[in-house]
Amino acid sequence: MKLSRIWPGLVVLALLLAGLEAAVNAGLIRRALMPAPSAIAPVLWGLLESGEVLEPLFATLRLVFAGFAIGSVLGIAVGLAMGWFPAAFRLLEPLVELLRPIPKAALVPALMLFLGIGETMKITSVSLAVLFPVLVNTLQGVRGVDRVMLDAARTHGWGPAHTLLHLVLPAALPFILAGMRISLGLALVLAVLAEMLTGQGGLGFLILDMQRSFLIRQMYAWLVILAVVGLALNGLFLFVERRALHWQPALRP
Amino acid sequence: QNLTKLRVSVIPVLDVAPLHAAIREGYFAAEGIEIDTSTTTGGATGLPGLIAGQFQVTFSNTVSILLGVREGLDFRFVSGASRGAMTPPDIFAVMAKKGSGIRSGKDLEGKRIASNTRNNIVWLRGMAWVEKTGGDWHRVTTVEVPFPQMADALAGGRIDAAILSEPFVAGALATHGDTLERIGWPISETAPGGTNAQYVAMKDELNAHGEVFDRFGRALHRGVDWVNARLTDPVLLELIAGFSRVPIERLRQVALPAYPKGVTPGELDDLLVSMKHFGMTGTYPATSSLIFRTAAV
Amino acid sequence: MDFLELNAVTKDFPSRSGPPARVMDGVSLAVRQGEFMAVLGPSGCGKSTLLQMAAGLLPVSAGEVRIAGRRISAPPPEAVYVFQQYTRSLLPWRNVRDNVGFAVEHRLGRRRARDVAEVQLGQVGLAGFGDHFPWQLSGGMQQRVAIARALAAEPAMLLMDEPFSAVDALTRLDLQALILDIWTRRQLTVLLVTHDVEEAITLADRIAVLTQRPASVAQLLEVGIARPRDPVTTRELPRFLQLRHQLLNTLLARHEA
Amino acid sequence: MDFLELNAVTKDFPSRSGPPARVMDGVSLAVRQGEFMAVLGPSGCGKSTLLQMAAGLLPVSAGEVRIAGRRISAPPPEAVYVFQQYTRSLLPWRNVRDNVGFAVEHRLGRRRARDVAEVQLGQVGLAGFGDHFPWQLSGGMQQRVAIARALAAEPAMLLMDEPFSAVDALTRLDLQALILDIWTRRQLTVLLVTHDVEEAITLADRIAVLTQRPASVAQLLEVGIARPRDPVTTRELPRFLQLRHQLLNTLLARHEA
Amino acid sequence: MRLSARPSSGVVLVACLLLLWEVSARLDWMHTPNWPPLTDVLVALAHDTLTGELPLLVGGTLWRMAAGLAAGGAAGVVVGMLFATLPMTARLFGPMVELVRPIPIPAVIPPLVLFLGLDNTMKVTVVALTVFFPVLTNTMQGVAAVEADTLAMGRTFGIGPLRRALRITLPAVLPYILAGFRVSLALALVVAVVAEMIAGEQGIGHYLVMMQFAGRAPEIYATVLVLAVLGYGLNRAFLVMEHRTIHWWFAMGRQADG
Ligand SMILES: Nc1ncnc2c1ncn2[C@@H]1O[C@H](COP(=O)(O)OP(=O)(O)OP(=O)(O)O)[C@@H](O)[C@H]1O
Ligand SMILES: Nc1ncnc2c1ncn2[C@@H]1O[C@H](COP(=O)(O)OP(=O)(O)OP(=O)(O)O)[C@@H](O)[C@H]1O
Ligand SMILES: [Mg+2]
Ligand SMILES: [Mg+2]
Repeated sequence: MKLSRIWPGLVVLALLLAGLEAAVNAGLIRRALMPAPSAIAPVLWGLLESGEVLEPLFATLRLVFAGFAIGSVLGIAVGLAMGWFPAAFRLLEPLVELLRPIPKAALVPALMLFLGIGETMKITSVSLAVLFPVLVNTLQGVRGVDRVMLDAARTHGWGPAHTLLHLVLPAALPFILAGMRISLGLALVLAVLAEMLTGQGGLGFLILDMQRSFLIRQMYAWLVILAVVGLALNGLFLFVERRALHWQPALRP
Repeated sequence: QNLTKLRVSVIPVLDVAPLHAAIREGYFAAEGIEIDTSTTTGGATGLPGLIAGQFQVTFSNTVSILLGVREGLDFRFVSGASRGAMTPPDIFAVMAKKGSGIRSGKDLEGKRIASNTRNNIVWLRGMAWVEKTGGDWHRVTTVEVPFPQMADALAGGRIDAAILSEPFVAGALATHGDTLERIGWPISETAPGGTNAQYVAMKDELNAHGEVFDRFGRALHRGVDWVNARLTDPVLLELIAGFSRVPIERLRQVALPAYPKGVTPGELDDLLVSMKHFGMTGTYPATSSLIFRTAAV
Repeated sequence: MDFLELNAVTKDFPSRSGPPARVMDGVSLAVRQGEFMAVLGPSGCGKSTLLQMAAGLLPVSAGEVRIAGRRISAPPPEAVYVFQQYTRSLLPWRNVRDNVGFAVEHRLGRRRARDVAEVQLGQVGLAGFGDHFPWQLSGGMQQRVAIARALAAEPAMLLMDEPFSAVDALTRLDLQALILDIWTRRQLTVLLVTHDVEEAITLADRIAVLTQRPASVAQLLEVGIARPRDPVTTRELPRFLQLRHQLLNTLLARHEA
Repeated sequence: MDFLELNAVTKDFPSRSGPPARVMDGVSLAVRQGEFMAVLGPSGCGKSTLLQMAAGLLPVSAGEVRIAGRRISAPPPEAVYVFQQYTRSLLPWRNVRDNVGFAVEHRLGRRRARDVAEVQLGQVGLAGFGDHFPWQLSGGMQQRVAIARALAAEPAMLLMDEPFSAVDALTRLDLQALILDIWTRRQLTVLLVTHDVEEAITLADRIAVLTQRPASVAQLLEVGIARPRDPVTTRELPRFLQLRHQLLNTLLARHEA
Repeated sequence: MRLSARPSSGVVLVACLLLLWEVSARLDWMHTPNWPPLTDVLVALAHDTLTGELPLLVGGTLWRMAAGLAAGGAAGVVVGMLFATLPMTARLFGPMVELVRPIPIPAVIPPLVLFLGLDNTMKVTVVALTVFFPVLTNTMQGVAAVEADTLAMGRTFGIGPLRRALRITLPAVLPYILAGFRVSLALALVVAVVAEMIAGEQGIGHYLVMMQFAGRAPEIYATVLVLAVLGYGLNRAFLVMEHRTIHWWFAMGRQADG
C-alpha cells in the first residue's frame, strides 16, 4: 500500500488516540480501567527498548508457527486425500464433521490429560485449530477443480499421481491458502488461549498476568504488541499469497 | 418489602461457605438485603468487576487484593473470609510423587513446581514453604497448571511437585493416593493461622452506602457463626456440596479453613512482608487504613 | 480405412428419480483415416456426449468405440480432445509454454516438453508468447494455445467440441483457416462438433446431422467442395448456399418441433 | 428526422500512468427515427463504449449525445440498453415475471408491473414461463427475457451490445427473427453492436464500420435489401454476398494490420 | 457434505473410536479418573439434561451467541456495504479495523471485562466482535463481485441509487454475506463458550469450568459432547436455511463452501 492511500486512516487512528487521551484526562474514563495512551506509550517503548519484548514474543511465535505448520500440512494432506479418493472421504467425513464444531478451547482439558502441560499440548491445540479450516477448504478446492481441466489431463494421458500433484494441488491452492489465512488468525488465538491456561511465558500469559496484578498499563502495552504481531502475520501471509497466486483474476497486475 | 440488591463475586471454594449459609438461612433477607452471587473461577475477573461497578462485594485472595491496592485501587476489606489453620491439616498442601525422593524445598531446586497461577496466595505460601525447608525459591521453576489438572500432571511425571488447595488435595489423594503424597503444609509450617482470603468493596461505595455494608457484614457474620457451629456437622458439607458441585464423599476428606469475621492489620502486615520478600515489591499504604468498620472485629 | 468407429453406441445417464435417461440410442458412425467430419445437431441432443465417448472420456452404456481398430475404454494416445472452453482447459498458473508442454511433460519431462512447446507455438503463430500467461492473451490466442497443446501430443486424430464458439466472428475465421492448414499439413483425422452450419460446410468433408434426444444420425452429407477452401470466398459458392439452405431447414424444423 | 445524434464525440479513459488513453476521437453518427443501424468494428475499437455513451451510461469527454433533440447526460427514458451477457443482466433471485417487471415496478408498483410483464412475455414467446427462474431457461430464452424486460419499459429506442453472441447459432437465428419482428411492429429505433458481419447485413438498414482505436467511422453503408428479410434466405442474395465480401475484407485487413 | 443414511465406513470408524474410548476408560489405561467411560458420560449427560440444568445453560449460551451474531453480523454488513460503496470510508476507518482484527479474542476479554462487566453485555460484545470481521470481509468481497453490467441495467431503466442498492446490490451480495455468517457461526459458539469460561456465572462454558473445579470428569466430557453436537446441528440448520434463502445461488451451480 502506498502512503498516500493509508494516511487518511492513520489520521483517524491518531484522532482516536487523541480523543481517548482527552477523555481519560477529563475523567470520562477511569484511569484504573483505561490509562491514557500517553501513559501506555512509555511502557510500550520501555518493553521494546529493553528487548524485554523479545522472549515472550518468540515464545508465542514459535507456538504459532509450529502449530500452524503441523496443522496446515495435516489439513492439506487429509483434505487432498478426502477430495481425491472417495474411499478416504467416506471413511473420514463423519469424524471430521463431528470434531470440527467442537470448540478447541473445550478440548484443552482432555489434551492436558493426554499430552500434559508442556509445549506438546499447546502445539497440539494450536494445530487442531488450524487443521479443520485448512482441511475443509482443501477438500472444497479439490472438489471444485474444473472438470474440463481434469478431462484435459486425461485426454493427454496424465496418470492420477501426476494429476494430483501438478493439477489438483495448484488448482486448489487459492482455497487452501484462504483456509490457511483464516487458520493463521485462529492459531494466534489458540496460542494466546493456551498460554493463558497454562502460562509459562508468551504474550497470552503476560496479558493475563498483568491484568491479575493490576498492571493495567503493561497489559495494554502487551495488547498493542499482540495486535501488531497479528497484523504483521496477516500481512506476511497476504504477501506470500499474492506471490503464489499471481495468476488469480483478482491479483492479476 | 423492598430488598437492597448486592451483587457478590465469589469462587466455588470452601471459603465462601458462610456467605451461602447466610443466604440459605435468610440472614441477608432479615437485613433487607438480596444477595446475587456471581461465581467466577478465578479472582482474575472478580476484582476488575468490582472496579467496573459490576459487583458491590468481591471475594478474593489477599495477595491479589493487596496487589490492586499497590496500583492505587481503592479496595477496602469489609469482612474476613478464611485463614489457614495453626496446625496441620492445612487448606493448602505441597504434594509430590511417592518415592521421588522430594521431601523439601531443597530437593526442588532445579525442578518444576506447579501453582494454579503465579503471584497469588497459593504461590506465595508455596514459595515460603520452599524457602522454609531449605530451598532457594529463585531456583525452583513455577509452572502454571489449573488445579483440576495438577494431580494428573504430577502422577504423569510432568511436574515434580504441586501446590494444591482444598478440595483438590482431597481429590488428588482419593484418585492418586497410591502414587502421590503430601510433603508439606505451606501455611502452618511458614505462617500458622496465616491469612488467606477476604471480602472487599470499593472505598467510594462504602463512603456512599456504608449503612448497607453494615447490614451486609452483620448477616455474613451470622453465617460465619452458623458455619463455625457446625464444623463437624454433615449439614455443612451438604451446603458446600450444593454450591461447589464437589461430590460429598470427597468433601468428607477435606480440611476446612478457619472462618474469621474480621481482618487485622497484623495479618496483612505479615503477608506484605512475605509478598515483598517474594518479589511483589512496591509501596503499599498503611494496612489499617484499608479495613472498613465491618471487618474491624 | 475407418479410423474411428462408433458401433451401435447407446448412452444412458442415471437420473435421481425414475429410470436412467437415454441420451443416445444406437448411434453408428465411422470416420475415415485423414477425414474431416463435422457433427451438427440441435442443442442438447448429445453431440458433446458423443465426442466424449469417442475420446474415451465417458464410458458407453452399450455398443463400442474403436480407434485404429482397437476397442477403447480410456483416453487413447491416438486421439486428443480440444475443449470448447479454453478458459477452463488451460491452467492459469502456468505460462503458455508450460501449458503446451502439459501434453507431453509426463512422458518427456519438463525440459524437453518446453522445447516441444516452442515448436508447436510457432506452428499456431504464437512464437514469442511462451512467457505470457493464458489470461494475458485474447480469446482467439488462448484457443490457439489449446490447439498447440493438442498438437504437441502428436495425435493422429483431433476431437473438437465447438472449439470456436466462444471467440468473436473475425477470430473465428482466423482459427478456421489455421485448423484447415494444420489438417492438411499433418494429415490428421478430425471430428468437429459445431453449432454453426457455415463452419461445418467450410471445413468438413462430410457432415453428420444428429436428431433430437435420444440422438441418432439423421443425415450424413458429402460436402463436395474443392479444396483448398478460403473461409471468405467459399461461402459465396452455389454449392455452399445450397447445402446451407438444406441443413438450416432441417435443423430449424427440428429445432422448432 | 434524426432520433439519436452523436456529435464529435471523444472519449478518454484516465490511465494509471501517463496521459489519458483516447478511445474515441470525434465520432459523429446519426440514427434516424425508426431506423435499424448496426455497428461493426475490430475487437476493442470502442463499440461498447460508443453504445454506453449513447445510453447515457458513460459520460462523454467531449462532444455531445442527443436523443430526440435533447442533450443527455444520464440514461434517458427513451432508450433502453440490452446487455450482451444475459447471465449478468438478469437477476437470478427473481423469477422471469419479476425480472421483466423490474423495468417498471419502480414506477407502477409490483402488482401492475407483473401484468405488464405477462404481456411482454407473450410477445417474445415466453407466455407461461413467468414462474421459472432465469437459470431454469436456455440461453436463448434468457436473452428473450432480457428483451421482454427492455420492451416493458416501452422505449422508443433499443441499444443492443452483441445481444446474440452468447447463444448458439440456431438460437441466434430465432432471436434475429424476433428482433426484426418487434422492430417492425413497434417502429423502434435500433442501434445494434455486433461482431457478426452476416448478422449486421441481415438486420440493418445501414451499417457503420469503426476503425481501430481511437475509433472513428470508417464506412457508412446502405444495406438496401428489401424487407421483410428471412434470416435463412437473405443470406443467399447476391447483394448480401457482395456486402459480406466487402465488409469482411475491410475488417480482416484491419484485423491483420 | 451429506451424512449418508447407510452406515458407511466413516460411521463405523466413529463407532470404533467411541468404543475405544469406552474400553480404554473401563480398563483404566490412562490411570486417571479424569478419563471417564463414554457410558458414564452419557449417564451424566442424561441426568443433567433431565434436571433441566443443561438445557437451560445451553439455551443461555445460544441466546448470547445469537444476539452477538445478529449484532456483529448487522454491523459487518452495514460497514462492509459502506466500505465497498464509498471508498473514502474504507480509507478512513480501514486501518483501525485492520489493527483490531488480529487481536485474539481471549486477549480482549480481560480489558473488555473492565468496561462491560461480566454479564451478557460483555459476552454478546465479544461474540459480535468475532462475527463482525468475517462478515465485513465477505460483504466487501461480495459488493466488489456485483457485476457492473447488473448495476448499469438498473440505471438504464431509470432506477435510483437507493433502490439499486436495495434491490440489486443487497440480494446479489447475500450469498457472500451468508457465507461469512456460516464461518462466523462456528467461531461465535466457540467464543461464547470461551467468554463464559473466563468470566461470569453463565452458560455452558461456566458449567464446564465449574465441573473442572469440582473434579467431575463425566460432566466435563458431557459438555464436550454437547458442544460437538450443538456445533454440528447449528451448521446443519444454517445450511438448510441458506439453501432456502439463496436457492437461486445453489441452483446456478455454485458450490457451498465449508
Ligand atoms: N451427467 C449427465 N447426467 C444426466 N444427463 C446428462 C449428463 N450430461 C449430459 N446430459 C444430458 O444429455 C443430453 C446431451 O448432452 P450434450 O452435452 O451431449 O448435448 P450437446 O448436443 O452437446 O448440447 P449443446 O449443443 O448444448 O452443447 C442433454 O440433454 C443433457 O441434459
Ligand atoms: N474503464 C476503462 N478504462 C480504460 N480503458 C478502457 C475502459 N473501458 C474500455 N477501455 C478501452 O477502450 C477500448 C474500447 O473498449 P470497448 O469495450 O468499447 O471495445 P469494443 O469495441 O466493445 O470491443 P469488443 O468488440 O471486444 O467488445 C478498449 O481498448 C479498452 O481497452
Ligand atoms: Mg455440447
Ligand atoms: Mg464490446
